[in-house]
Amino acid sequence: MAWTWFFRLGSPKWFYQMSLKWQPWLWFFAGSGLGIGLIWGLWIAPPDYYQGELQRIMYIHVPAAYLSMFVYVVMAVSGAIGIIWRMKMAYTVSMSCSPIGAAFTFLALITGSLWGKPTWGTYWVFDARLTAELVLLFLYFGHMALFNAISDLKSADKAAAILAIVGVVNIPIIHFSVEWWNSLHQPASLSKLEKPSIDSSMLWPLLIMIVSFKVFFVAVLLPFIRNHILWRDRDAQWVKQEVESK
Amino acid sequence: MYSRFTITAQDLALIRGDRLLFKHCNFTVSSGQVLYIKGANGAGKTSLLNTLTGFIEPDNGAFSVSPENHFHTWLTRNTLYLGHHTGIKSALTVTENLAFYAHLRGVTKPDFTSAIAAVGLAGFDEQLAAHLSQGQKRRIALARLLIEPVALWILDEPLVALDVDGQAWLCGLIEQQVNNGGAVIVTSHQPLTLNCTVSELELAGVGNV
Amino acid sequence: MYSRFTITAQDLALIRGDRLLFKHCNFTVSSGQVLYIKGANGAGKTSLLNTLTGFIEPDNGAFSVSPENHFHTWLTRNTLYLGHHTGIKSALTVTENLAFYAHLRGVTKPDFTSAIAAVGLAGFDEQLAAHLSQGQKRRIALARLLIEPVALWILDEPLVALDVDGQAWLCGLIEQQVNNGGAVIVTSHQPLTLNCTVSELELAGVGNV
Amino acid sequence: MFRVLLLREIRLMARRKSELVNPLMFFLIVAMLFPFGVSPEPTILAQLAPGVIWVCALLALMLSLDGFYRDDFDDGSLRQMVMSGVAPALIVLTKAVANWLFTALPLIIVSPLIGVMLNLHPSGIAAVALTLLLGTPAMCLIAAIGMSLTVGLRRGGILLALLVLPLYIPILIFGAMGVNAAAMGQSYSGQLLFLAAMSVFTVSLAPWAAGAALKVSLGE
Amino acid sequence: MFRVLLLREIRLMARRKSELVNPLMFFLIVAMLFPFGVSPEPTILAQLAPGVIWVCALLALMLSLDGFYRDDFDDGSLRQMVMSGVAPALIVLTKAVANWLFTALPLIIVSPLIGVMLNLHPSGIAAVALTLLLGTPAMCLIAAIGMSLTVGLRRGGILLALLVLPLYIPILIFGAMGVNAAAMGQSYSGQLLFLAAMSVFTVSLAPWAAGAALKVSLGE
Ligand code: HEM
Ligand SMILES: Nc1ncnc2c1ncn2[C@@H]1O[C@H](COP(=O)(O)OP(=O)(O)OP(=O)(O)O)[C@@H](O)[C@H]1O
Ligand SMILES: Nc1ncnc2c1ncn2[C@@H]1O[C@H](COP(=O)(O)OP(=O)(O)OP(=O)(O)O)[C@@H](O)[C@H]1O
Ligand SMILES: [Mg+2]
Ligand SMILES: [Mg+2]
Repeated sequence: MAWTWFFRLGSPKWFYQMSLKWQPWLWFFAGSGLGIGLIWGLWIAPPDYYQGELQRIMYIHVPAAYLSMFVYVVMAVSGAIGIIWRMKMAYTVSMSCSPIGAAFTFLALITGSLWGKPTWGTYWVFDARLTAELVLLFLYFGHMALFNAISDLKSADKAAAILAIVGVVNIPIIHFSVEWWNSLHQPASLSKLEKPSIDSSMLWPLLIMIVSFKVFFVAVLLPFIRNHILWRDRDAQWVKQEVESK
Repeated sequence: MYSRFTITAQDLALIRGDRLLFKHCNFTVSSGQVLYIKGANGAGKTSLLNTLTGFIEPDNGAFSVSPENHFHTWLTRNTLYLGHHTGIKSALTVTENLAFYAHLRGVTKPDFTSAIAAVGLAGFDEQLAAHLSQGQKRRIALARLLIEPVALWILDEPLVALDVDGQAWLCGLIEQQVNNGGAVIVTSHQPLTLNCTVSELELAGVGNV
Repeated sequence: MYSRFTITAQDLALIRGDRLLFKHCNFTVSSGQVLYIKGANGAGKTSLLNTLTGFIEPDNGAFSVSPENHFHTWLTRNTLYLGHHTGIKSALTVTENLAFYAHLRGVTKPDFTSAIAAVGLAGFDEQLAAHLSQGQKRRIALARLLIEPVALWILDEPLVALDVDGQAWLCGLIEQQVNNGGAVIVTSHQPLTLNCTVSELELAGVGNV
Repeated sequence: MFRVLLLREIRLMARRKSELVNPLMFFLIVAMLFPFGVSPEPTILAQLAPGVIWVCALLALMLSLDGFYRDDFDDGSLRQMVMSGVAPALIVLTKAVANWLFTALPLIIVSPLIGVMLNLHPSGIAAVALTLLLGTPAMCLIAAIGMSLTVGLRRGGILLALLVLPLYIPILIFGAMGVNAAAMGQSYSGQLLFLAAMSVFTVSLAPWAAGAALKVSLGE
Repeated sequence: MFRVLLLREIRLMARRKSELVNPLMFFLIVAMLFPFGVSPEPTILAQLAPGVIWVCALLALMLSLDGFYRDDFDDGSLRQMVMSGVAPALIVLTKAVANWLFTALPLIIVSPLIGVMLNLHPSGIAAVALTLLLGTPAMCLIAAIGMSLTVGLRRGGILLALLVLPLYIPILIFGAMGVNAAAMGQSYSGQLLFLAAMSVFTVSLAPWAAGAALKVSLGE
């Protein structure tokens, strides 16, 4: 069956053991990608015509901001898979996403405000995109809080997944807010349809950073998932053996 | 008389917290039968009823009902479930409480007065449920059994808080339901004296996972 | 052994809503006695216990306790009252629940493990009360009877939700308390099989005011 | 079915008429706190008014919600309704409608009064009621989702706030913006349109999400 | 006795650590609503900040209170405590202390952060925390009275607000005035003194009133 891989993914034990094998490769790709991107972006790429060296925050800010949204979508989609196909692993993935997503959202907010001080003259303005990004942070917090508040694991999984799915409406709001409202924030500079409005000497390191942030996310996600699996199946025989063997 | 039906539970298993409550649990209930679920405190009786009514997902196994196809729609149409919390609103009077559920069920011309008298609450029709005693509150819920004509009753410890007369009355009512071609699934720690065929299901408690 | 005492209720009357629940109600309970309050649903048993514990003021009459003077201070020091709501917190474990009340009561060196085992909850010591069944929750409350050495137990339907073994065990415990020189005031719709002197108080229901 | 459910809500509300007044009182008192806390200066108040009115309405609405579900959950009524074959989405919708009728509507009606008290420019007074009228349905329905998720939890109240308030922010922004625009004599039909769109959007989607959530909460 | 009661509250709170965070979140989110609702203009925000911070802290405190009593009432714990010979006034005092420790203290700690976000003048930042530190004990104890009166009622939450908020007004006025004075570089020791006096006064009297009220509520 073409679907067996999908259901095998659904087995916590199988996933646990496989992910241990993938882990070194992920760290390798994430590490080298981040290394190349950072060196290129922070030292080799030219400073911006208007903003000078300051603009180098971009190589952190933009990937972090993209990732904060990407993680949310991953979280919601895996929650939906959990509800539709009743897959325990999908819930595990969903729950492992929220702390990581919150961290990247926080990073995007911090780098954004650090960037905002010199460019806009203030750390924080109540502008549409910034607000929506903040709402995203609250959504991550809400997701974690709701899961922790419900003692029954099966219910907690489903409730958190529903919340994640409902919160997806915020993602297009973040993205399109700059077009719908006139705001201080930069409009989209990377677009698939038109030629990017950004010079290729900056584009390449940025693209490398964006991709390696995503790989980095997956690399960080796996240990979170493994932890969650161990916690969830803490009474299962294989978990006890696994823990003892360490 | 209700149309004939048979409910089948196949190979159920349920884990709550870190305890396996039951596994390989099979039973059938048909029209005209009483299923008496027994077991010590914590054996999993209430949990089993909750899987039956769909509020808890079993970790294995499934239910089916024989002349129909979709178990859950059949269930919501043909079942009355009374557990520890009976869904009687303190802020409504006895009659209003009963009328609400009768309307939801679409009962035509329900006779509240006689049902209320039958459960021993005559004269309390217009009293707020809040102002009744523990046993009287449970009697309001039991009056629903008289008003709503459903084939399957699921009763989780229905004798609790009833006085001696009330207990005897309820046992009689269960017999009557069975004679009418209905079915009753019941748990109770108090002796049920029933003059009809009762099949028993003993939950022994399986222990840790 | 508890020091001897006698509680007297004199000429009690109570009106709730527009119903006179009882009047000219007199009784005494002394060390070594069981007072079994009987009556149909809504007769006023719970209300009578609430007047005794001071949560409702009677419309007539008063309580007194014989070797002491102030009834209410005596009561709070020497009584354990278990009603429908048992004061067991879902968010605490079994042991924590018991420890709290034991500390309030100032019990020195309470033995929780054996009390918990005695009520049939061995192995559940560190479980949250929320994760227990209806009957198991009541058993936690009953474990307090073993831990807190008080002379008077007031038990409002203590057999409710207990399985057959639990019921027999509790009856034995009541006998033991009486033999130790304590006293028990109890209501129950389930038969109490006690091997000791039981005085009965029947509330017949007086009717409207 | 919907009629039966709504009738029950109305009857329950009629039993405790004082609870009709409570959210109103809350609205009034919290709105009054601002002159004390910030400044009683009329010009400053006028500036504050749109935001304060909207924030207070939003809080009053959210807080009144708690009782709408929790009572029915605690006494087992919600389960009984589901077991009687009522779709969870319908239950949620009824609750939201009742919440709107009993809480939002009175708030909308007194909101111009608060506008006057906070010295809002006369041209903004009608806008207060109008924006609330179009924005509150969305708020009731979003709150219904949060409530369905948290109803099984003791002390869910403040968790509810955490879940729901972030989602209210866009509505709040547009509502207050609309009042502000009106107070300055500008057109505010754009904002009204947005609020109406939000309400239509949530009315059509939120009951399903909330119904699913309710099912989950009942399961525990 | 007090130690046993307080330990229990601490243990219960430790079981649900997330509830420590929730009032904080509420505080943060509601405070954030004002910039959206009123105006994101930094100078206007700075003007608003003292009042908004105080009003939000006050609401967060009051709302978190509900769970502190209602749980114990519903499951019969309050009655059991009274029947074990604990004075109702002591129960109330413990609850108020716990409420202060778990809700007020975290609020006080993050309040400077909100001051910064709302662009409060730096010289006012310390005053925010200081005025809250002195004012919150009085607020916790006043709320305890209200809570004791309403604990037996379902949906008491918003009624509680009605009873309690008017009594908070003097505290609010002096608190916000203190912060305002500090932000303008003036001395605010007078306001601090008043807040401290209020707190001492309520600590010595409120437990008795609340204890009596609790007795009444338990009676029903
Ligand atoms: C706290 C402040 C800030 C926040 C919360 C924030 C948030 C975000 C978010 C969420 C995105 C992704 C948007 C999307 O994919 O649709 C983004 C992208 C971006 N941000 Fe920021 N930002 C902040 C400040 C700034 C500042 C000050 C600048 C520069 C002046 C800036 C420049 C950019 C750029 C160039 C992009 C990529 C634009 C695109 O391709 O869509 N941001 N920011
Ligand atoms: N809160 C109340 N307000 C007004 N009247 C009440 C209230 N509670 C009970 N009553 C009245 O008091 C009567 C007796 O109630 P009580 O709870 O004392 O009965 P009981 O003997 O304990 O019955 P049960 O066996 O059902 O527990 C009720 O029938 C009712 O009329
Ligand atoms: N909410 C819950 N979360 C986790 N575990 C639970 C929960 N409720 C019950 N359990 C577990 O399931 C077991 C069985 O509970 P259940 O309520 O089904 O028992 P029961 O047979 O109905 O007992 P009783 O006769 O006391 O009503 C309990 O012993 C407990 O270990
Ligand atoms: Mg049970
Ligand atoms: Mg009773």
